[in-house]
Amino acid sequence: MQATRVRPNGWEWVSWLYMRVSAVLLLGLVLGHLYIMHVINSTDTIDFAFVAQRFATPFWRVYDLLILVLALSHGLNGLRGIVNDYTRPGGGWRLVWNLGLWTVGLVFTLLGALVLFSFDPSAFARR
Amino acid sequence: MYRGGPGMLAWVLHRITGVAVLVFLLLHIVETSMLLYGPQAYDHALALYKQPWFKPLELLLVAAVVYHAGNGLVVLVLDLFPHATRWYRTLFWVGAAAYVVVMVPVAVIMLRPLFAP
Amino acid sequence: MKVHVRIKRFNPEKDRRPYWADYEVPTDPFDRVLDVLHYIKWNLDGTLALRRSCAHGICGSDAMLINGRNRLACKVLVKDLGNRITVEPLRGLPVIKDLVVDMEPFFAKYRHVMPWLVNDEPPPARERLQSPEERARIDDTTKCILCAVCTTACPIFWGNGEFLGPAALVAAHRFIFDSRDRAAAERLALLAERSGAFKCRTVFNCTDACPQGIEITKAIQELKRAIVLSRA
Amino acid sequence: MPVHEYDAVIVGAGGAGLFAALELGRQRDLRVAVLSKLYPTRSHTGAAQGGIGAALGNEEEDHWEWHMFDTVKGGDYLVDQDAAEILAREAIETIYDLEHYGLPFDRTPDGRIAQRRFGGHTHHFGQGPVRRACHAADRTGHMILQTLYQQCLRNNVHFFNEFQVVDLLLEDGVAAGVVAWEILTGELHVFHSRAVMFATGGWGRIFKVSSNAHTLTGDGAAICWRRGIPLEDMEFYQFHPTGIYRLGILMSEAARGEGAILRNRHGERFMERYSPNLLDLAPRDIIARAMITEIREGRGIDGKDYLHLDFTHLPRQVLDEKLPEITSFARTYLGVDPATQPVPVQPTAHYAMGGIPTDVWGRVIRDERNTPVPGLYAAGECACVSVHGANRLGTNSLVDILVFGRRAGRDMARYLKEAERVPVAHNPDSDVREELERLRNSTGGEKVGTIREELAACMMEWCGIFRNGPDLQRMLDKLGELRDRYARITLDDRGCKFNQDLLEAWELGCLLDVAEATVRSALNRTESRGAHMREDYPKRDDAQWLKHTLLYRDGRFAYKPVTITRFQPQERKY
Ligand SMILES: Cc1cc2nc3c(=O)[nH]c(=O)nc-3n(C[C@H](O)[C@H](O)[C@H](O)COP(=O)(O)OP(=O)(O)OC[C@H]3O[C@@H](n4cnc5c(N)ncnc54)[C@H](O)[C@@H]3O)c2cc1C
Ligand code: HEM
Ligand code: SF4
Ligand code: F3S
Ligand code: FES
Repeated sequence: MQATRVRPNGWEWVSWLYMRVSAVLLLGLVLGHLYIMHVINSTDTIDFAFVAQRFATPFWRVYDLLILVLALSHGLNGLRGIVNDYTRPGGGWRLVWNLGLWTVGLVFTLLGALVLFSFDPSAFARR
Repeated sequence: MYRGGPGMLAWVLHRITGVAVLVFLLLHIVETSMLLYGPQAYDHALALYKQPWFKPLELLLVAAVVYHAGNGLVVLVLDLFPHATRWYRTLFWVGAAAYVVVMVPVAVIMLRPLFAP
Repeated sequence: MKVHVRIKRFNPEKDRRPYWADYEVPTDPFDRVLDVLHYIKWNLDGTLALRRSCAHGICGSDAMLINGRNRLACKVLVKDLGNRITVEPLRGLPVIKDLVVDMEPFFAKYRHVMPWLVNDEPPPARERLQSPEERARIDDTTKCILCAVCTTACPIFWGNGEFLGPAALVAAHRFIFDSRDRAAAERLALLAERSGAFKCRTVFNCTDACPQGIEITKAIQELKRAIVLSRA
Repeated sequence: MPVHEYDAVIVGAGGAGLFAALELGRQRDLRVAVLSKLYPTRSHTGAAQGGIGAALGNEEEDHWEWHMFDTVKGGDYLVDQDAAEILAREAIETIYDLEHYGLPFDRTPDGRIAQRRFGGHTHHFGQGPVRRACHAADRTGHMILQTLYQQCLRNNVHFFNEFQVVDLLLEDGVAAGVVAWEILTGELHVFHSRAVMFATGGWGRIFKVSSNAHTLTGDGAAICWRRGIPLEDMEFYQFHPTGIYRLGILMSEAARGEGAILRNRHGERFMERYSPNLLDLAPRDIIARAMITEIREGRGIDGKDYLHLDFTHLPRQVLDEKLPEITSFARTYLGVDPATQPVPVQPTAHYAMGGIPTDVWGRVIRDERNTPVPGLYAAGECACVSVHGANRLGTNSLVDILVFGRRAGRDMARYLKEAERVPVAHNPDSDVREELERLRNSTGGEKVGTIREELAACMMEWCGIFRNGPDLQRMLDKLGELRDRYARITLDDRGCKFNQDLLEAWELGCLLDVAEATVRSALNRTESRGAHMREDYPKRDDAQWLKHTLLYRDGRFAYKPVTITRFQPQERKY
């Protein structure tokens, strides 16, 4: 009556650890972001010009890129965990969800990166 | 209903806020990508945020992120120090108190424009 | 003192779905809920089915959902519940009849973590030595009576029957941290799987409900840490 | 009707059954099934608290001869001394075996198994208490049960959980299997095997106040009795001195081993008057009688029928670390904190010294000439070897279940090397099927619960700690009445699945049988010895009664001499 041995799938701890590491980094980044954008400033004062000025220094571009990558990966990995909690392993739903999450992750990372790298306020300056 | 303790409440909220913030993050990326279409497109998108009814939602977003971050911190403490599980109720109540201390001023600051003449 | 008891009943031979049945039972405040159920069973309705044996909280037979929490019916007194008592079968395991659930999935998870001491070195003529400190390391997790209160109180388990669940993790802990055992690495590998220790989201329902007072979440955290340290 | 083929079938998954199963399972080539009406980890062995006796000498000088002497004297010289010698000697290697299997014993500072004092265990043949009880806090039985179950899982033992064994198959006097009722489905299964072992535990539920589980209904003993096997020494039933008042939940002797004291309403340590040497650690029969005497003479607390067990002078640390379980019982069930308040206690029905007669290899014997029944074994509380004689010492039951459970396993393995498979009769389950159908469909209006309660209350009253001829006769008449009513029960549940109503009705039949064996044997033995106290015959009578009782179902008695090797009977004083 011994339990059948399953070959251990060794990646769950990496995912777990990643959630912690990204969380620590996000903690500073996100709270800083919120503080600046929503408390010191507010959506009332934010507009194209504000953003253009902000992105003039590479620091903020890197800052936002980090948030983008970390928050997306952290959030989507978190959601993957949630999906795994409510779907059966090997089942169709889990596969669909996982594909969906990966797609969303890739598309949005690319989209965000595209904005951050190719945004050039001067292109719209004299229009 | 299962009458869980504070740990269950904390977990449910953490999960909900995590997903909610993720959904907002996706929206945020779409809206920011309007930058590529120039000032009009971007400012048009942002106009949504400038509606008065959006203020409470914005606060909700901040509240969610702050909660998620705060509870995430508690989770990190529990992960780093298994022994801390013994005082998880205390951690929970301390966290709740800290949350109130942070969120009350933030709420005041964020909602002030609504009531400004 | 009269109490009002609601029990979620289900007889697979008659009922298509579970239903609530109500009973009025004369009690003493120091009666156990088990006594109340026995009163119903022996005086009002002999068809009521529930598991029980020792009647004092050491065999782990009569775990059930009482007033919204998992408990042993023999370990909670009427005086601590007031005069309305609601009793349901455990969550997350298939109901067989009334308060009796199928325990097989639960024990299968227990068996999965190799819950036995592994040490194939030839034993000494007398006992293997173990210091009181080494013994203390596993004291808490050796107390488990396999009542399933913890596993069926865990929302992760409700959502996902694949999750090994706190009880199996407690069993693994008991051996992994036993100074005489030699199979820790193998067990840790089992727990590192997707349905293993990392599924635990520190919800604490298990620890709150464990009738043996085992610090289950602490044990699980120690396991997660051991897995990460053994890999990283 | 499903039929299963096994080499050995073990009925009961307590310490005795599991150790035997483990011994067989380790043979790899044998197919072993353990049938248990409970999940194995629910067995009542898990309730044992205090400890398991073995002369390891880890804490102070000790010798197996001393242990043997205590066992013999504790049993009021009715103990078979060849068996007691095996018990005391093999206890030591059995404990080491268990330790190697993983049992988490408490430890001494130098890493050895820790030991504590227990009632009736002495050094130098009665000089004073000795530390002999190996323990794991006050969860010793729990740890034994878990460890053995775990090793059985590892070693190829097949478990049939929630299978109630209801009949034994004997073909021409040879064991051929059992009939079991799968509780989940209500179906009867036949287990055809070359060897059968009963390890079904005790029957404390024949008494009203009892430390025993609801499921301890004497099934194994009753089944064997019905199949023509006699029951041995059934008059000897032990009452444990310290059960929680009214509930019967045990406050282990470990409590007194760690220093707790019994007091009467005047706060007096009354055991000073009954056992000046061992005081609160005298054997159980003596203390239980002392307590009843105190109560009868009006010195119960508030003049009522209970006394106090006083822990208040003990450091809180002792309670928390050495006696956590019983401390929590007092808190949970009485709302009493033993560190500050005494715990109300009264004697509680605890342990059956008698049972299915066996030899020292666990082989069931059918008569006074020790004729074994081929292939049939028994061990544990349901069996009578006899190592407990007229009164069991604390910690000796765990030793008994392990030593003789293990031996039975070993002897079965030996037996199975040669034994042939005996074919079973055509419809092996017809007897029980008929009996169960009768119970299911009977319509006389009597309730099982009521009959059981009356049985337990009357047994407590008339066949309890103090007994006398007229009361026992009254009890016998009562049993007749209860049996009549039992024939007229009506069940609420006539279904198949998990029909506990029917199950309890069948168990009541077993209770009535073992109660009857107890009362008949008690009425028969006109002397007082150990736990059997006849007020009308208050003296031990070695001339007439230094012998074991064998009682057959048809009412016939036979007697077996007591084996005496080292220790001649003496007056028993502590
Ligand atoms: C509260 C308490 C404390 C104790 N403390 C101590 C102590 O400190 N030291 C000590 O030495 N002794 C102690 N004892 C006594 C000792 O624990 C028991 O005598 C011993 O455990 C009996 O073990 P067993 O294997 O014979 O049976 P049990 O452990 O009672 O097991 C019986 C098994 O038989 C099964 N069974 C019964 N009927 C059937 C059936 N019809 N069909 C199928 N299966 C069946 C049950 O499911 C169970 O698995 C204590 C007893 C009690 C009640
Ligand atoms: C601000 C800093 C943040 C911290 C400190 C933080 C912390 C954590 C931690 C520790 C976990 C793991 C919880 C567990 O395993 O029990 C987690 C889960 C999660 N986080 Fe974050 N997080 C942060 C930001 C974010 C952001 C910005 C998002 C959204 C994009 C997010 C979405 C999620 C999701 C969806 C989960 C999964 C929740 C679950 O499984 O229940 N988090 N977070
Ligand atoms: S850990 Fe506690 S709740 Fe869980 S099975 Fe063991 S005793 Fe029961
Ligand atoms: S309730 Fe479940 S999530 Fe973890 S802390 Fe307990 S196992
Ligand atoms: S009946 Fe044994 S734990 Fe409740």
